[in-house]
Amino acid sequence: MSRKDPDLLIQTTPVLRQGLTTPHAMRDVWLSLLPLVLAATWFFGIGALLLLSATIAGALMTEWVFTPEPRRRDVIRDQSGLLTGLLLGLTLPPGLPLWMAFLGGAAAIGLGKIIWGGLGNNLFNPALVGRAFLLGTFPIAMTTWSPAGGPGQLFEIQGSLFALPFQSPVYDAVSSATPLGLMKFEQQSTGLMRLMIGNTGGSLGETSGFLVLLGGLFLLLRRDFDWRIPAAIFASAALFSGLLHLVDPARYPGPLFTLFSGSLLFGAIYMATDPVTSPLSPRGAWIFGIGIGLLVVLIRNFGGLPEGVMYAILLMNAATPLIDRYTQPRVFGRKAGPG
Amino acid sequence: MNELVWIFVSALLINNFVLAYFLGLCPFLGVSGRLETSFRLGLATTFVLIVTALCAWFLNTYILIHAPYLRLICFIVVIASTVQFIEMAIKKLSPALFKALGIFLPLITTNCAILGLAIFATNRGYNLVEGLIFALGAGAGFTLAMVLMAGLREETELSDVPALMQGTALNLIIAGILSMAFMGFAGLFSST
Amino acid sequence: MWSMNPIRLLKGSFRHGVHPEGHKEQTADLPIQRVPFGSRYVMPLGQHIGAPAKPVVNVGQRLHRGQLIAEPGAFVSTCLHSPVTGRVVSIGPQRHIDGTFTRAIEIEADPFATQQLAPSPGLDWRSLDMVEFIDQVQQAGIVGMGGAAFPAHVKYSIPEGQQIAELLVNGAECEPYLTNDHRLMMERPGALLQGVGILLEKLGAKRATIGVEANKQEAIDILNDHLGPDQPIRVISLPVKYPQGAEKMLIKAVYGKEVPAGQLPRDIGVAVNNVGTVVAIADWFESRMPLIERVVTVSGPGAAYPANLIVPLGTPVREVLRFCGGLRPETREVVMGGPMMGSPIASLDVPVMKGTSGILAFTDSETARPREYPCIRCGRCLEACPYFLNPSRLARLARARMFTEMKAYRVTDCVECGSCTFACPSGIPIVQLIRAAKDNLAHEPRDQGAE
Amino acid sequence: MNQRVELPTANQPSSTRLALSVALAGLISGIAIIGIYEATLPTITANKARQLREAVFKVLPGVSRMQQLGFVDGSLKPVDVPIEDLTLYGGYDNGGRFIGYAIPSDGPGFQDTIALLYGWLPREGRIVGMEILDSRETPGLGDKIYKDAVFVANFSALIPDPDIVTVKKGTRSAPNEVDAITGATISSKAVVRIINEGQARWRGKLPAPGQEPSLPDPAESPEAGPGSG
Amino acid sequence: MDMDKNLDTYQEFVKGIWRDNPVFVQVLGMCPMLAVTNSAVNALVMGGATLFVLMGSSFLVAALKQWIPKQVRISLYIIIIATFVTVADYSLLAMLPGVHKELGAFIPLIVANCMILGRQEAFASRHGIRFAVMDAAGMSLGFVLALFSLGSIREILGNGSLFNIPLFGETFEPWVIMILPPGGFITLGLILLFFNWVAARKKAFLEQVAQAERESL
Repeated sequence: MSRKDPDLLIQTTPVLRQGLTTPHAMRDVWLSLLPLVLAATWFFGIGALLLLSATIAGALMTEWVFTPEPRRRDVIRDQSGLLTGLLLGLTLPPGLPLWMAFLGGAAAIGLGKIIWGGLGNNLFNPALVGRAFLLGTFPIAMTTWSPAGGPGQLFEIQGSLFALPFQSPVYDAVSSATPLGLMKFEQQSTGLMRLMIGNTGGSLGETSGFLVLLGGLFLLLRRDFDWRIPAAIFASAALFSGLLHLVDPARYPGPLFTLFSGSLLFGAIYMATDPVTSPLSPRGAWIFGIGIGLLVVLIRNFGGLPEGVMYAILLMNAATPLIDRYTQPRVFGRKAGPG
Repeated sequence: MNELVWIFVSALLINNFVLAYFLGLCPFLGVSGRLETSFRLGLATTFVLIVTALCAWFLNTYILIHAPYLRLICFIVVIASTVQFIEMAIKKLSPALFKALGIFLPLITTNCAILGLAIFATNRGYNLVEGLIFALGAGAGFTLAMVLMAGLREETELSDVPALMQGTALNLIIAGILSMAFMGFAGLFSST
Repeated sequence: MWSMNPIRLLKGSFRHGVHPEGHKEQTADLPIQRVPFGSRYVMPLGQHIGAPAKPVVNVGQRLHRGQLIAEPGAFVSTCLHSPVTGRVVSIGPQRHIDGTFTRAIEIEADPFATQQLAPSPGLDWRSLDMVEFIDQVQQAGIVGMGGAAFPAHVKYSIPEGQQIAELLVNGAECEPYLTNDHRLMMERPGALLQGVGILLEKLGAKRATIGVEANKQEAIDILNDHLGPDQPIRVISLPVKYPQGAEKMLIKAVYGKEVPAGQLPRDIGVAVNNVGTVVAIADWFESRMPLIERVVTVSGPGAAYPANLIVPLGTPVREVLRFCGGLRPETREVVMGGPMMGSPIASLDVPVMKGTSGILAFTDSETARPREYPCIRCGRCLEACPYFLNPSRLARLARARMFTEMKAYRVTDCVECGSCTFACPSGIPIVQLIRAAKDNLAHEPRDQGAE
Repeated sequence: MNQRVELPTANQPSSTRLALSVALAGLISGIAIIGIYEATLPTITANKARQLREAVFKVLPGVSRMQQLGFVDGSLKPVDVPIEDLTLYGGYDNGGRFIGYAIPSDGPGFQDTIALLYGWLPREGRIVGMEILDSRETPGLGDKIYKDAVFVANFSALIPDPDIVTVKKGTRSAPNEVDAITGATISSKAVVRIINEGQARWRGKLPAPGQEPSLPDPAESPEAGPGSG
Repeated sequence: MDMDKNLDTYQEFVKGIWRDNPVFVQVLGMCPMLAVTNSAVNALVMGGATLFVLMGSSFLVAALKQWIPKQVRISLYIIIIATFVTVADYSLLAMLPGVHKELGAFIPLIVANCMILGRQEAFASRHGIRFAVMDAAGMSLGFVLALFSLGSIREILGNGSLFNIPLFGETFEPWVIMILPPGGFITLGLILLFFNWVAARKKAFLEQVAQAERESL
């Protein structure tokens, strides 16, 4: 034998792997969010960037502090904490004090992720846990919307952002209302064009329907999410709001307004599709999406709050283990699924 | 009619017995480990709640109106004996149902949701129909919370929950997040 | 008797599955070459599924090529024949593919023998009855050549009351890199069709279908050219997808029918055979050659000169590799079989066996395990699993060591095709976890009331 | 706790004894309960009456005496025991002259039932005050329906004809309009709706102005009849 | 009772406050624990009522244990407890009507607090009056402590005050959720987490000590 045998590895098959990895998928998501970040800056000034930095800092610092040493590098590397902070930031009102945003980021990771055992184990969407915590904690600050400005105000930062920790913010501008608030409390509709462009009051990232859809399209083409979930949400929200609209057009907004106002698009594309907290099976995804659409229409039209997307998604997150359990795919060659 | 819908929805979602009134926490934290068990306990509790609502109305209308100070002692004695009686009756009439619910019935006696329902229904002056709807909503709300909780807890068994979090600490925080999610129902059907 | 679902026929495949890169171009155009005879051959007694064979020769005994050296140890077992003319050196433990030792017959080839089989007119298979036919298949030592090495005669033993309507010949060869079936179909279409004819008649099937994945168009064309005008044989081109070669997947792809869990293809009237098996049948009945050699693809980034080879059984992998230029120095792992379901070998001394379809050498770039991230329940494994299992959940249960609960999720239905591990973006070794769990379940004492 | 003390089976008590001991316990407990009830009843009644009186006086400025009235057999009469849904309080000045009604009403709010009392001057067709008796509205937001003096002041001069409506804060322009609380629109609307419901419930049941029940005996103390809580 | 011999009055008193704390360690009495702790005053009043009921019934049960037939003991305990609760209910209604209104139905619900019945069954019915009362006092003080700590955390953060005295001035932004139901669940969860952490630290410390001792031998 002229050559020595190589040291052979004994690793069980399959040897081959599909190229895609989890950090790739995460990177896709934040890439698709970049236009929204730019739009938020355009509409609400560079304060938007400060706010996003605050949530991201809150998220990453919490993650760093509460993750035991050997896993720290991994949890930063998988980018999910960054993404949670970014997503949370995009759902906040533009004038929210930075300390609240930071606290929200910390709550999102602390309550939404760390206590569950980290990425993949959490059962509620961390960003939405953070937002629900903020909305419950600071209901006034979380529902005070500053009006969308223009490029002229790009470098004006709202004073309320710099409220000292634990202190109430003082708002310098007259607050505006979101299209949903206008609809619910003053029966004023907002034109579809404005909803698509996004120069309305609302959370940083949710106002521009067009850009949200664009990001969704990108993720769809990259196959980064289960298209069934947004599809089911849109279909059921459109259907139920359409039915209500037929009953009383004056009182209930039509499907288009329902779809393009508030955070429905943003929630459906970026929050509901979080794979960790949504059902695994296709049938489960449909049920999950339909449930969200139904709850959104229910809360918006019959509830006390103008917006219900966050709560709808959290509630369906809670139901996800049950959905998963009862929508196990039918095993090949068997009459029914397991479970 | 509208009033009844609100009573039901309020007890089911807005003021869920477990998640907003903190009633029935012992079984909620103790028995919600398995989905099957939780669902059955929920059903059994709903049944007892409805019977309790009936008894409470009867007591209120015919006895306590003359002796309001006996309210608590009457309720507790009546609930305990009703549960006993139901247990015996089910055992005799439907052994299958007894097998399904039987072991939970004694647990229900010490469930403060039952006494809470009777007291709330009295304080609010519900009539018979309202009381029954209230009981139905409360029972359904209890079952809903139990089942959701059980589903989530079964899932956490497969997770790497940090050792410090395991057990009641995690369950309480799950309940907190659930309770936060249920805040979304605030104001439901009240703004007509 | 056969009602076929037109939609399934249109789709022409099973659901789910994955699309690994084929890598077949390295060997697809290389004609089958014969490996010269060497000096030492090792025939493990348990190279098929079922009981090991029992040696019928003694140490020192002289053998001629094709001579029976071991007889079946049970019904589910088969014969072994000497691959060469030579002498029994030892009967005892020899290194097995997983590094353990197994009983084998070691044969030293006679360097002066011609190694030719005595010419034979074949066997008049038409005159055989079913029992005799099955006995003949067992005598020939024929097993499923796709990789599982399940004794073929067992498959042909149709219980009373069942009837085979369809013969399905598996030419899918869905594993990447492998081209041995591809070349066999191209180079020995006559033998293949002959074997199909024998099986059609003996099994009483009405029709035969040869299912070939579309990336082997040449093979399809050649087979079609060789088909007579009114033979009840058709060749179907199937979309390329892994694991189409798994027999239940192939049945689903061709007929649109699912074999119920726990049942065999014959329960729905189908007999499935690999092309290699069918050719082996033809060889036995036409020229009395038992299963003593097979076609093996040597390929992979670590192989210096990829090739398709006819290798006498028992040839050490080292000899096969030496024939085609050896391994590149960067080789890290050698797999016997396909890259998805094959077995890594611990030593180059292990012999080629009846089920060895390929010898694949991989380098660091393939074998480096991806960094593992937590499962984010993306569902790609569900979309990959051809059995519609929930691999994500199975892996989580396996990690939590909740093996009994895994039964409720039908872990026992898993065929370990590895599609889940292939698809997992988090780099979780799902199928490996499932294998370990199944091992655990198999060895645990039977607990009462489980399932 | 596995250190259970086993009672000897010989002195297994008879069921009569069991029943007797339970009955005895019940009796003693009953006596104790009646005792505490009797002991605290005057204070409790006084507390309740005081709370009620304070609320009534608050929603009806200028009133110093009150009386519980119920709608019985088609007319409004002084009652001792409240009639469900159809009880209100008449408010009188020092001289026993009728001034207005304090009307209790309740209904669903944002979180839970809101119970309130509002003052209604039938002769002027005006609402002159509103007091929240019970609510579980969100602290910091919905609880402004009683904590926000500006909102409460809305109800000191309202003409509910047609029904009261809420308008966006700062846009109040008509006498039947109420400025909503920013951020707590639902709670504000609930208060208005509950008052409107109270008005609707009593529409046609109140006697014509000038024929209100008078205080039966001007000398009687204001806390006639136990409060309804 | 002879088993009282190896009991120590002080130990029986102290155990309920920390080692066997009914809330933090035994996870009992959750309903009142969470429902009434949105302010320190409510928590203290609730704790006081519970203390009264538990001590009273433990005393009675321990005193009367010879005359309580085993078969109906649970019913009798419940009657005794319900009587004390009713007494507490009416007394509070008379003395502190404002707090009573906020506590609402949760005063009568003390009856269903499993901690109280549990102490009767597990302790008072088996021990002498002195120890029963000590145990009850310790347990209820532990309960009060738990209620008070949760109540004050929630009030401080949720309202910026303690005992209704503002702590941080006008511009403090209250964390409203703390006085809402989710805040109760989450705060208690975090307190339990803290207890687990302390227990884990203590265990690690003791192990270290044991290790050091083994090595020094």
